[in-house]
Amino acid sequence: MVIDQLFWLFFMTFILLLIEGFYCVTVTYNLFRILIGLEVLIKAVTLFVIAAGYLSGHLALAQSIVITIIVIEVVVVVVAAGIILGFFREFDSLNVKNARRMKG
Amino acid sequence: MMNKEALLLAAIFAPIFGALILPLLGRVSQGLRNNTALALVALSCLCSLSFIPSVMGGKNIIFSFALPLSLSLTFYADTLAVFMAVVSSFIGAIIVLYSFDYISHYDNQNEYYLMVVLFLGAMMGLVYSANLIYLFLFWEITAIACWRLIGFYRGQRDVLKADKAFLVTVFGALVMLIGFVAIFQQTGTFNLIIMRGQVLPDIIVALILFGILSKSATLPFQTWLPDAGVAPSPVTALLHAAVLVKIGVYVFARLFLMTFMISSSWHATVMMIAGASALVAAGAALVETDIKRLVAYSTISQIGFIFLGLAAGNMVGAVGGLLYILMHGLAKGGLFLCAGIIEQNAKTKDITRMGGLIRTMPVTAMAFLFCAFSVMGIPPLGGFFSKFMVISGGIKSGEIWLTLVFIVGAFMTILYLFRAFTLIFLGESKGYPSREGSKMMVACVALLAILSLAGGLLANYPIGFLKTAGYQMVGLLK
Amino acid sequence: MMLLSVLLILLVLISLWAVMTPLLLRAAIGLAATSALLTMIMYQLGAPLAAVFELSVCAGLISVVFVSVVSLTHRLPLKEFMKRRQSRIKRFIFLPLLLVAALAIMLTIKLPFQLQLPAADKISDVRVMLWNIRRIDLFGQIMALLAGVYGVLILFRGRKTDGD
Amino acid sequence: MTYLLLFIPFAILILINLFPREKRTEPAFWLGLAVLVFQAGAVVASQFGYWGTILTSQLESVFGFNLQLYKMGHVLVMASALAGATALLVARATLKNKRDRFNFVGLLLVSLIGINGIAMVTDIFTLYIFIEVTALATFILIMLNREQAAFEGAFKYLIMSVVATVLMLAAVSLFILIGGGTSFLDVKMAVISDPLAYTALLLFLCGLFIKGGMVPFHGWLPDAYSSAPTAVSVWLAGIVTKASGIYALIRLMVIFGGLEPLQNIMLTVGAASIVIGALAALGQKELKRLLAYSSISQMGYIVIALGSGTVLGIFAALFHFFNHTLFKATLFANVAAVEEQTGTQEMEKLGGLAQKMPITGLTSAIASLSTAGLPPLSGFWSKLLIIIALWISGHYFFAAVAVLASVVTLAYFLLLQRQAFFGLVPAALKEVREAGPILLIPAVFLSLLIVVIGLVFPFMIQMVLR
Amino acid sequence: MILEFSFRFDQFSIFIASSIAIFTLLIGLYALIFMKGNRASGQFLVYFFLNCFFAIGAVLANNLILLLFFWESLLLTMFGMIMVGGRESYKTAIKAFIIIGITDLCMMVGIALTGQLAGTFTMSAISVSTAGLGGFAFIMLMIGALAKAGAMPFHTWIPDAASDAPLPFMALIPGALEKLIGIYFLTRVSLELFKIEPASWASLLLMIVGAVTIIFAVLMALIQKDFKKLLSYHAISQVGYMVLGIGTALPVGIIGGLFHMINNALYKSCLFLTGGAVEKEAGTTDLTKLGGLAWQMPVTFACFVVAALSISGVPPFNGFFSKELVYDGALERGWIFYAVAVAGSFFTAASFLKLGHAAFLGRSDTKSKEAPWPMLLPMVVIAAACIIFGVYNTLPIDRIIAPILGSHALEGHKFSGLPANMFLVLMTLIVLAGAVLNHLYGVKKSGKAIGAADHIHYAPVMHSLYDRAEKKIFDPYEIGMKLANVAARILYGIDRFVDWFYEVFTVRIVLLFTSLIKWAHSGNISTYVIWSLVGSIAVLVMAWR
Repeated sequence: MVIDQLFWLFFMTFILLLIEGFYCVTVTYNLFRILIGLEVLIKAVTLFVIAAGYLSGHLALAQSIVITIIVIEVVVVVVAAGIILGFFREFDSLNVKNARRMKG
Repeated sequence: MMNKEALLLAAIFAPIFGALILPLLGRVSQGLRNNTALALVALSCLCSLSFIPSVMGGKNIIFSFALPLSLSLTFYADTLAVFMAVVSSFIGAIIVLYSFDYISHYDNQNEYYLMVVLFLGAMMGLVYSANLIYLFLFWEITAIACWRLIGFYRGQRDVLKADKAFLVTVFGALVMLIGFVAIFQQTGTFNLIIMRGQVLPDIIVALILFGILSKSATLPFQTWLPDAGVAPSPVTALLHAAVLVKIGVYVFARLFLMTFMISSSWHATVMMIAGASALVAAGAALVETDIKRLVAYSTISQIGFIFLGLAAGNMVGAVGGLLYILMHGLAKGGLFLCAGIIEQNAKTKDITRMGGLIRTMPVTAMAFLFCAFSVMGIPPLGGFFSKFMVISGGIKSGEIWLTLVFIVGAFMTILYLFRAFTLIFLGESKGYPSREGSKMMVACVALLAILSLAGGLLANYPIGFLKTAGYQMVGLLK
Repeated sequence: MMLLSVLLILLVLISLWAVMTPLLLRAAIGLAATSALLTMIMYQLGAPLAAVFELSVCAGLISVVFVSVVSLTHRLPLKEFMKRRQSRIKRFIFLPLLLVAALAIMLTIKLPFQLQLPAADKISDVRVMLWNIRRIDLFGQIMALLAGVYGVLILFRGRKTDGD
Repeated sequence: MTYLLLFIPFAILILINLFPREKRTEPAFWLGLAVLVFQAGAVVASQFGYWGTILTSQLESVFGFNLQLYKMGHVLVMASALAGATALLVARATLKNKRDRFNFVGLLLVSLIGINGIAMVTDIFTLYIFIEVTALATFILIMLNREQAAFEGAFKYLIMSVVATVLMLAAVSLFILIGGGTSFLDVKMAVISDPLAYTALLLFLCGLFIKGGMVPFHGWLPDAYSSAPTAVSVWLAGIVTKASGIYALIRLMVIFGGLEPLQNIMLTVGAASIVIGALAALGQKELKRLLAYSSISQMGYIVIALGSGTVLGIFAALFHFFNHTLFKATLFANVAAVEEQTGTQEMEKLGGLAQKMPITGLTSAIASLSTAGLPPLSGFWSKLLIIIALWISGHYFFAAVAVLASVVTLAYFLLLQRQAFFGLVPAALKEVREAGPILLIPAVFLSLLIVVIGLVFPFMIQMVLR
Repeated sequence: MILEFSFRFDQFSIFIASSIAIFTLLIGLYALIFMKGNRASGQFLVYFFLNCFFAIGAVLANNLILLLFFWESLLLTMFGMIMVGGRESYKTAIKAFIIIGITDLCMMVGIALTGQLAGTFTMSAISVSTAGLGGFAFIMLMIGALAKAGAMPFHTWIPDAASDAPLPFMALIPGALEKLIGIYFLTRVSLELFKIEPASWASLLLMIVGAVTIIFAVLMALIQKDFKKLLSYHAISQVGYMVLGIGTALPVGIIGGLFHMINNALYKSCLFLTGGAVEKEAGTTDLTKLGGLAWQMPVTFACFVVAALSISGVPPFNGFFSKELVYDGALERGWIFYAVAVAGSFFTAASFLKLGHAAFLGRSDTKSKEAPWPMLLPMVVIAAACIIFGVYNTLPIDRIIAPILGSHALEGHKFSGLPANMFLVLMTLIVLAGAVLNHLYGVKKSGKAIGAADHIHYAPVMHSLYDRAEKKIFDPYEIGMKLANVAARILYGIDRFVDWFYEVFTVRIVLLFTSLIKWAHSGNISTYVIWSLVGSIAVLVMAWR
């Protein structure tokens, strides 16, 4: 019984963090804050992987997966930061409007 | 004697693959390219002609190469196929001959000859193929060739019209493809020889009819044909008169007369559609002032007659419909080529601004008149027999009122052809100094007129040949 | 069990704060705090290696990158900043309400289906798992890093200095 | 065989960077090309079974990767080789900056490794990793020449791919929770037994849909394709989106094809992307954006074929997958040629280029007609098989949608031909000449391939079906 | 099954064929001279003799299709001959072609229908009832025959041709040949193919058409001022008698009709030939300019008198005897038909008196010598034939026409010789006297020969009718052309609507969707993310449902 309760606890946190992440990405006007949102999402997923590993007893597998995820997502976020710098260099502002020019 | 299969393959693939080398020859010398183009088409015509004796004797030639998923490549030369092959390749040859002079002073001629010969090769392939998918394959190749040919002058309007024609025909063809796939699901094969005598449910017939009507420019889809008048006139002759629109009619005959049995209610519906199309097109022809559009509308109207014959469901109608294809091909081809000469010399397409050309272009005038008589169905010319048989077929099928609609159509045919003849040739000339077309073009036109006349006098041979095709028909309610 | 739930609640609150703070610098710091908290949770769940990795990479490297990006991009002028503040408050106010609503819903409904868990894994040591069984992942990581190197090379270099 | 596909590009990648700074772009290009040619050769050779088993066994022990190349993988590897070669040639012709060209080769090799990885993966997490690697390499490729629009396109692609990652990893974690492992076998066991795992599979599918650019998830695709430099668009459109999104879908549908609801999802998403992709393409003003929407529509065909749930459907999807690479690469190569000669890709400014650039005109005509599925070319056969598969499996409505949408496909390609190639030459483009040989070789080779496959296909079926 | 090339040589068809041949020979001789000046005379003569070939072919054919083949070929030769007439004659040529072309198409339907009803196309084997569909077929065939014969509704091209076409054409075709073939076919249809009974609606219809043709055509003829136009109207009205005769379906009427056919061919062609001679010598056929030719062209005048008397039905000549038989038949079927027929002959007599008086008597202000002998020879021969057929009328009736009906139909009594019914003869004499009186009254009233019929012309009611007729209001061809153009415009409207549907409607719908989708791609990243989330939820819901 305890496993179900524990799973439900982790699942709730995961869902809440997801909502935070997605809300931040979609609502913000600032490009940097989008990055923050993305980072929150990644943290949520990492948490959930570890929780799954813990609950199902496959902790070793979960840990190795988390390590790989962290490495890859770091690179992604660094590239994203680079892009934001590129935007800044072009428009001197981090406003999301600059990223809406391609329509149709 | 070279075995028949090799000849059959030569008839089909010689023009198709030969066409690809024409542009290269074109770079070497124009004459060489023109003659090779003519030779290719003539070759396929001769091959088809050589099949006539054996086919008349009942031995149909078949070539098949087994492939999985029932996509086996099968070509089958029976009476109907040989007849269509001979008609279209013969008229095609004349048109290629005609276009030597017509196209000589325009640019991108290489593409023109490539597409014309490819078109005729695809027509041969379509006529002989006994596998639905290959039939569709060649059907679409003709659509591509048409697209390039209609857009020959590359003007903004021409290309728009070419695209329109391409889209309408491809749309119809795709609906037909759904029909073919449905047949595949029902019978498990695409091979027509195996499926002979199967009964088709109404849905499939409707789908295939959709495609046929779009290709043969009947009422719901007829507007692309007059619009294709922007093409050079040998192309419109090839397209409208002799070959392209006949594809739809041929497939109707091949599927619903030779292979499948369809419920008799379809006969009445097809005749109704054909009747409406004949009337509307005849009306439009009576009002039209552009010479090519006028003759195109007349083609749509005559196609209605062919459908009347084929959908009549009896021997007289079917043989009449097929004979109509031959006679109409010759006569309408002649009319279009005359239109070409007139347009090239009178520098205008608008018949209201022409006049009195008979004095300067007597031979073309006579040819135009003879071909017009043949289209109207005046006796000494071939059109009479086909029109009579089509109408007696219509009456025999019991649809008296529908046949009367066609008679009104025939009345209007006489009216608009004479209106055209008078506005162009008679009356006083409106100051356009027009001299006779070049020797070759006039010869072609005269040849077609004489052939129409010969068609009338020697009508017994084609009718006899078609009667053998008639006996093999499955779809006829005897 | 009790400690774990407290940590999880803290994690959600900190990340909420990180998302909603007006100042970008504070957001970056908030993010570092969340990853620290995550490390503690992982440690609690008995996944030390992952925890250490998370701490060093996420809390460390990413925070550094974020802070440097914030510093590189100059702040909005005050007037602009105040105007933007109002509009952001108006937009972000729904987030906490949404969270509370989601929490309420999830508390009420139970897990619709019974959870059958598989047999525990034989290999308990991460090192063995990572190096022997999941060797392809390492290769993937190397490739990702290589791509990252190219990315940095291209993105962070100065104005288009002409190549060699 | 499997390891070579990974290690050779890796080795070359390292080798390239060893060259001294000045003399490295030229050899890099040739070495890159060599890798791709080797790859293509390897696939063709393996078709005829020359690829001895000896070679693979030693490497097996050394590295212990559990990789396995199925028949499907061959298609992907071959397609990536072709698309890669075209991209390299186009890049050599269009990218002026030497440094950019060098980086292009490097990044191309990285994403090539990613794609080869996807082709051979047997574990769902490894699949995620390789998808992520290719995505990473592609983000940077898009921003190669640091144009302003490129930033926006890459940024959108990045965000969407992170969203996809989140979905995929949530699914992976659930698989670990239920199945205990991430290999396809465990996943298969879990999904069959447990509904939670079934939901996880759906999440994973959504992730792949985002990566593949299917309709509700396709927002990023037109911006990414049109903003990237044309050489990158060739690679992106040719293989990356398809490999990371569609190929994985094919792998999953091979395993889970039987499930009825999955088929429905595939059919609806496929049909939606066909129709909306085609209609959107009809209204476009620029060439690349039009081709982007056309890619969405064509990938919709592949997905709808998967929805039929029959082996013929899978085969048709794979065949269309391969054909699509051919036409898309040719079309983008043509766009590159046009852009290089006329300097613009707005269709209004173009016209009658077939007169000035006959070869480009011809190849673009062949590719367009083949995409629209007109018979003599290969596109027809794949569309035909898709329709037959759909019709026989009973999905009449979807088969009809697939067929009739190809009329809209033809419509927008005719629009392209009319605006760019088929009309009369406007004054501004009088001095346009034919594109350079480097640009023409890929276009001609690929269109030749289209025509040959079109003619040879019926005879080829036996060999492939086996 | 479809077409056997079979001919039939029975009494009737041989007779018609031989008369065609004789007429073509005579008028051909005449034409050689007449057309010498015309530049297209060679072309004209080709058509002329080709026409004879086709006519004989049509008459001898035993298969309905073969008959139709030759029948419609006549169209071509007729069209050719009228075209040769002059620069402006193409309008009439086309008018004639269209009228007869359309009626031939009706005939084609009729033949197809009869063939289908009877099961075979060989005429000798066909016998179909006029009930229902058969009736429709009969009407169609009747239309074909009447049009060829030139009866009322389809006659309007003949007066125009009179002025435009070369005269030998008028002499041969409307004058003789058409009547022969048209009535031949009408008899075949009504007697052999359909065997109409006297009481049936078909015979009533025929009689009405005959009567109408007689009266209206002759009224129009009365007021004509041109020699050839007047003759052409008379050609139309004479057909009325034949149709009336055959329409009675009584042996006496039929014999009368057929006999009248031959007589008409004789005197009508002779009149045309005299007209030709006048035109050649006097240079014009306008009656107001002509006068006093009797003494300058005695032979022509003599032939004209013989022919005029026989057409008016004056006793010793052939016209009288055939009209008597027709009167007998008409009276038996209904007095109204008889009254119309008699009135017809009254006006015929009046108009010929006017013509003779204006053209030949009175002062001659033009100097014209006699026509050359080759033109005179045919006139004299035909005039002689008129007299012989009149006086010794047993020869034509007993030996040629009677066998056509076969002995049973004749119920024994003989028709040749003097007319049996004296009352009819009396009435005819009274009518002729009346015509002479009217002529004298007309000439005295108007003072000149040409005005002989003016008092009828400008009578209150008649005046407005005549004006409208002159302006071709009642001409079915004009009405038909207007109708066709209106119908064409409507049909063209349909065609344009279908075109609009493609060019504008579908294109706009599609572009509407396209712009909708393009608007949806707003470009900002949050919309795309929201789409993806909504999409995934949708996928989950769809899978779970």
